Amino acid sequence: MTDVKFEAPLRLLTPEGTLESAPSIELAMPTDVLEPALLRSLFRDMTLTRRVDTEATALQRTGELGLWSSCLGQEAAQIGSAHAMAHNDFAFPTYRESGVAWVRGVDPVALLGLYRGTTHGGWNPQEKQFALFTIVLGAQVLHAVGYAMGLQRDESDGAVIAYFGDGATSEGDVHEAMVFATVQSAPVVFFCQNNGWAISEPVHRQTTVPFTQRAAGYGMPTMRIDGNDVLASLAATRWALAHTREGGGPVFIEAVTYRMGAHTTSDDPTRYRPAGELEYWATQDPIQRLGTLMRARGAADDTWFQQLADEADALGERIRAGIRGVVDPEPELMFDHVYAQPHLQVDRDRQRWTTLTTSDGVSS
Amino acid sequence: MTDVKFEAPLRLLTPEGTLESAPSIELAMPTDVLEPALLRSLFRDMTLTRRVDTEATALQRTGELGLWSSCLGQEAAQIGSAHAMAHNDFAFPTYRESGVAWVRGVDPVALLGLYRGTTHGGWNPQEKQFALFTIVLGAQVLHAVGYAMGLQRDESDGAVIAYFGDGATSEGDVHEAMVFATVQSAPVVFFCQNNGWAISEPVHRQTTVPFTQRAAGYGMPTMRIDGNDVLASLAATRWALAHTREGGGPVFIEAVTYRMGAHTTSDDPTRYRPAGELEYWATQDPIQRLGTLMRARGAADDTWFQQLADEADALGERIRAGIRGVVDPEPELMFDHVYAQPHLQVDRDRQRWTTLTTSDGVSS
Amino acid sequence: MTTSDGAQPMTEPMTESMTMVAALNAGLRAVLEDNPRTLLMGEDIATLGGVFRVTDGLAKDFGERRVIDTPLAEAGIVGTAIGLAMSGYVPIVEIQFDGFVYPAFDQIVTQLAKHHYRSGGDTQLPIVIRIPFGGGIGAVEHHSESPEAYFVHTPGLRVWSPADAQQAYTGIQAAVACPDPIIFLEPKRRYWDKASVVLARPTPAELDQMWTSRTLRTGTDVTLVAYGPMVRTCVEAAESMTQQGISATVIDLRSLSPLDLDPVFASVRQTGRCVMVHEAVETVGLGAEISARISEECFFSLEAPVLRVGAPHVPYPPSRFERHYLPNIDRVTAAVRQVMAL
Amino acid sequence: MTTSDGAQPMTEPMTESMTMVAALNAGLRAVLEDNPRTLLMGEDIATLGGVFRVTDGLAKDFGERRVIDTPLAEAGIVGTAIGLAMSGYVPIVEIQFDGFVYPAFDQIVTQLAKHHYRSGGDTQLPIVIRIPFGGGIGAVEHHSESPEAYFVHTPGLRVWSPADAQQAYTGIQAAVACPDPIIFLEPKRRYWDKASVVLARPTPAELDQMWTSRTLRTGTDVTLVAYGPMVRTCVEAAESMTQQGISATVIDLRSLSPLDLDPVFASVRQTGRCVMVHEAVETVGLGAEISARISEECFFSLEAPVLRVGAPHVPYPPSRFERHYLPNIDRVTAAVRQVMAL
Ligand SMILES: Cc1ncc(C[n+]2csc(CCOP(=O)(O)OP(=O)(O)O)c2C)c(N)n1
Ligand SMILES: Cc1ncc(C[n+]2csc(CCOP(=O)(O)OP(=O)(O)O)c2C)c(N)n1
Ligand SMILES: [Mg+2]
Ligand SMILES: [Mg+2]
Repeated sequence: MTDVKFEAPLRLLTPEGTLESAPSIELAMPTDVLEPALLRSLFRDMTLTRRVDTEATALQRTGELGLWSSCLGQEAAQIGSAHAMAHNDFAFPTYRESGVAWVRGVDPVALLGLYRGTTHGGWNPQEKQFALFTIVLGAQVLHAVGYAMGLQRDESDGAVIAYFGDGATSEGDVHEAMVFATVQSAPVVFFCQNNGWAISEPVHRQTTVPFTQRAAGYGMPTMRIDGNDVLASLAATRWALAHTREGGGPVFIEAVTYRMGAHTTSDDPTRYRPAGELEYWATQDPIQRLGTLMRARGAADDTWFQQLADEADALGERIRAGIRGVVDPEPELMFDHVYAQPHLQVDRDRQRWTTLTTSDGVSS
Repeated sequence: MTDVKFEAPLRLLTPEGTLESAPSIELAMPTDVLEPALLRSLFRDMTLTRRVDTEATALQRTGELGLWSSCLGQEAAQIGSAHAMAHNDFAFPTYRESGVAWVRGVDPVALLGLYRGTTHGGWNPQEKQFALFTIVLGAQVLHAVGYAMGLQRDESDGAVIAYFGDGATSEGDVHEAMVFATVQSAPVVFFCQNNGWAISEPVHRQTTVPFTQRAAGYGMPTMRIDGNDVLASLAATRWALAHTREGGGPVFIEAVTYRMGAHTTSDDPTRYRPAGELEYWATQDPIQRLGTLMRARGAADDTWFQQLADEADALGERIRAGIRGVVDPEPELMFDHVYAQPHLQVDRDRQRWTTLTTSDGVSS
Repeated sequence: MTTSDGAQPMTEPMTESMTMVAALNAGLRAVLEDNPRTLLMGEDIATLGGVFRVTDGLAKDFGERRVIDTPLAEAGIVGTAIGLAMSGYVPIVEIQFDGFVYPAFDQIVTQLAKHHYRSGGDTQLPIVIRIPFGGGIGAVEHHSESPEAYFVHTPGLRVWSPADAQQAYTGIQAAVACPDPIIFLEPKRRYWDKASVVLARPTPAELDQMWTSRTLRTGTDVTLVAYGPMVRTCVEAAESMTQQGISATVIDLRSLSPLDLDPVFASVRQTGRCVMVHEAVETVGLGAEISARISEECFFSLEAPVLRVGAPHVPYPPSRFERHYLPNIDRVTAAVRQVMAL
Repeated sequence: MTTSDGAQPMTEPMTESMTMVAALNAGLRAVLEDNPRTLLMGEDIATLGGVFRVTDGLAKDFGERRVIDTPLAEAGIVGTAIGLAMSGYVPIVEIQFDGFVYPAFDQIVTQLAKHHYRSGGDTQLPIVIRIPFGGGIGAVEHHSESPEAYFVHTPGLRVWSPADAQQAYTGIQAAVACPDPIIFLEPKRRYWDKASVVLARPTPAELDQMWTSRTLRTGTDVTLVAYGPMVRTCVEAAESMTQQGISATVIDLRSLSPLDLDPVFASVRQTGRCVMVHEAVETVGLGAEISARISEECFFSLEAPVLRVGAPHVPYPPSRFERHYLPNIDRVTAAVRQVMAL
């Protein structure tokens, strides 16, 4: 078994923070993308996403959270693609899309409920047009396709993004999702963040060729982009959403990026990460390269960057206070919402539980 | 949704029974393939397979079988590929590979046990190097890959063929099988008989592009052949088995053929088959075209064809007598072989059953 | 189908003798007519009308956007149905046979069953998964299974099974009306049984009623509990037992999740004896649950242990064995005799 | 791991205090050493040594051909394991967490469980599927489930669960030695419990023994039945109840399929009372089966109904709820008090 050969992915913004002199024709630079306001907005969202991440990692260390799955290093893939979405588009995340969640307006404190263990959800998916985090690998990709089939039947101009990782591509559900999407010509963009690893398994445990080749096998357009280039992520996703929205059927994007942190706070990547890999990817940082471009183009000045740093600090403070302020939900709430309508077994079990916890000697 | 576009599949023998003047370079004519003995053997196996089929259909009509799934029209795909197998190769069939079963030496009467309802099996898979029929779509494709991984670990020179239909390609198991096979570089040939239909669903309900394109997406060599050309089927499968045996990893063959009968005897294809389709495919008959070639090349004379017709009649007689001679197994045998070693629940239930059936008034 | 007697006045509900297949077809037609958000999805359900013809003619009348022939991928069917439900549709899914629901098991158990709970009630998934189930029709393997225990054990799912054509007609409409996900198990051996069916649209109260068990027959000696295919078997057993002087109550659970057991308890408190009958394997089957619940609730009324009549701890055997494998009137009667002897 | 005391004479079995994780590792190492046809397969089991480190070091010592990091595809893992078994290997599969076994459910239920039966005994599939299961460790969703009822209900599968490190060490070897497919459920909340483990290779008789239930404590008032994670809970409950003058028998089933219930019946015939404890949802759980069987076999010895202590009919909740959701000493004690009051 050999390493998967990576051809150079499409990019607009180099790791050095300069614009690619000759971006490939497949990936045209959107006209508005160099507007200072947009660049600032992308930079801000990446920076604040990283702050959420840092805070969550710290809160896990101090025991406030049970777990955290960091998206450190993947901010460009997430923020760029999320920025491409229209308001009535709908995204289906894994458990790592805290950047997408941020752009969709999910409050970070609510997001952390899942990792604190107070909720399995945390936000109203319909309201945010953003599904709940899904831990079972690949399951949400089918939901995304079904949702897109719904939009199709509504003759809506909305479209859907399904996020998933390199490892998840091996699951049967992802295959079936691609079969349904192509056959139904559903308005869905498959957005695969290839971050190099599935816990301890490198990409070559899932494939011997680029994921774009596999997706092309279903008969859909594919793009393989530098996932640490927020402009490429935005441009590619915009193209894909427009294409699918106009009835072109599904599109597949592979964003080649890197998981700079551990898989989750429970993981120890030193057991499997080859020497030098992290160092290499540190030179590819998505935030830094955009900052360089912005300074070079005068899109933001020191004051603006300082304000953003202050905003990040305030966000950190708000998250810490928010999480520490979360009280454990009342135990009997665990019986709520198993069904939308009353169910005799739930009612009986709730009744037995209540009797037990209010009777002598039994702590709930 | 439009029909899948079929490029012309590779072929060696035309429907008119002539040799393709310029077979594509991907599919070289094997040197021995025009040996009269081999042609006769292929013709004989296709003819007798068809006879098994005719008899089974008739036996179902008279109530001797509960069901039959005919391979009428698919004889070339099955006999050609099965002839390419070496003795220590292993095949994993669906429920329609009666032609392959014939070549692997499975007695037709034993084969019909499954359809009569006397057994779920009927032959010893290890002995025939031929797995039991598998009804759950796609499940056996993973077994085939696992078996190939076993051969790999044994450093055996055996290889594996996994048979499956066009419809089954949509199942997650087939995807996972291709992922495992490519990543493990397992010696397995995926042999997809695209017979145009999955019960009532035409191929365009499963894909918008040829299946070979999808398989190529995993990074393996693929061939799309005329599945009604037994020489193409033999040559392609030989190439594929040799390639995979030598460590080249999996190969995918799509044999474009047609299910001339109903899906099973329970099915009524007149409810969905478009006018003219059957008539078109009748002109593509695999047996007839080989017969024409053989006569043209003097590979067999009338006497030989007559002897084969007699052999087929004798086979028919043997099958009818065999099936009518099958007595229902003793009821208590249903408790056997649930486990390889004794199991208390089975023992208890057998005991209760015996008590009940031997006590008064209760017919077993 | 619903217009055989055009002369009847509108106020009188139409009644027709029909098979369970026809009743299901009429029920599905009713929900497709009444609710434009309903969809049918499955393998071979559109052009062919389903291998059992339950959806016959519906694609023609409601179009291929609402009656969808899907790819052959059960996880895909249930998974995309979940997405469709999230987007506001009411998918009614057909799994072609009991034995082919397992590729969809993950989507059913980890996604469908849990989503309302996970979302704190924000997202309802009103999906009905129709599955022809059970044996007795001489089918090949994987076509005769009784998977209900898996689903009843899974919180978040409802499970329902009709015993006759009328139940099927009303039950499928109750299932579609319910905002929770439902596994709807159709006893295929009863598909062709005819019964008189009132074809009026059920009232809300009638729909609610479908979530309760129903007592088909009241007796004094023993309580027979069944659902789906075994209801008829139990009724016939009860009738034949009258000749032996045994008087049996027969209760059809209908809803397997939730289980409405109060009528069962009430009956057992009177009879003191109970036999639970199902086709499924006994080990950790529904009979075990009913037995345990009856013990818990009626312990001091019981004259004998609750006995279970189900399949032995053996996979569904080749069809030539099935009459020995499946519960039948004789086995029910034998179990009744056994409890009566105690 | 197995050589902490090299000085011990060969005839004396080595004994070491170790966690269940270490005991499983030692047991797997033993089978890899003894049988060259054994293989380990799973996600993250080779380089990482498994997310719980159960397979730590085994890839290094036995090579990547025998300890395989598979693609992320559970149906694929079990399906290819079936093929490997057909080719003569003995695959020991790891499913990373209980909640991720469902994508493999079809391969387990329709293929693995039935193959020996279908082949009339021609083909054995000696596959062990290891699954860390159960709750109590504060994990996110899908990481705390108890799926055993699904498997015990399925003829053709064996199901086994160790309660402590010694059981785990011997049990995993018994599972590998058995020619039938086995779901091997490892109680993850007990992974880090230490116990003294005799590290000798088990004798054939000791391996056989693992398929029986074992009585950990004999009492006169009530019989507590449990397995896996709840065994320790029941032992602790029994100990604490002695102060209240209640004397309890505790039986560890170990094998969930087959169920060896004779020791349970014998005990219940003496105590007249039984409480069955498991983490899984009660509805159609193992407790229902145990209750039904005890009724069937010990009806006239019972002083009170068998009570079940399990999870309510609710999906596994967010972890901040789990101490309210899971059985614990207090709930066991309350159930015992309840049966004692009858
Ligand atoms: C069906 C299923 N199997 C296994 C797991 C355990 N698991 C959680 S994350 C993970 C790795 C996923 O890798 P990838 O898809 O590349 O996403 P990433 O974590 O790198 O973002 C695994 C194996 C799971 N959550 N679901
Ligand atoms: C998992 C599963 N789902 C559904 C079925 C029911 N079924 C049996 S055969 C069949 C069509 C299969 O079509 P294809 O794979 O093209 O094979 P063919 O019958 O044409 O040879 C279906 C849907 C099944 N056997 N297994
Ligand atoms: Mg990854
Ligand atoms: Mg086909």
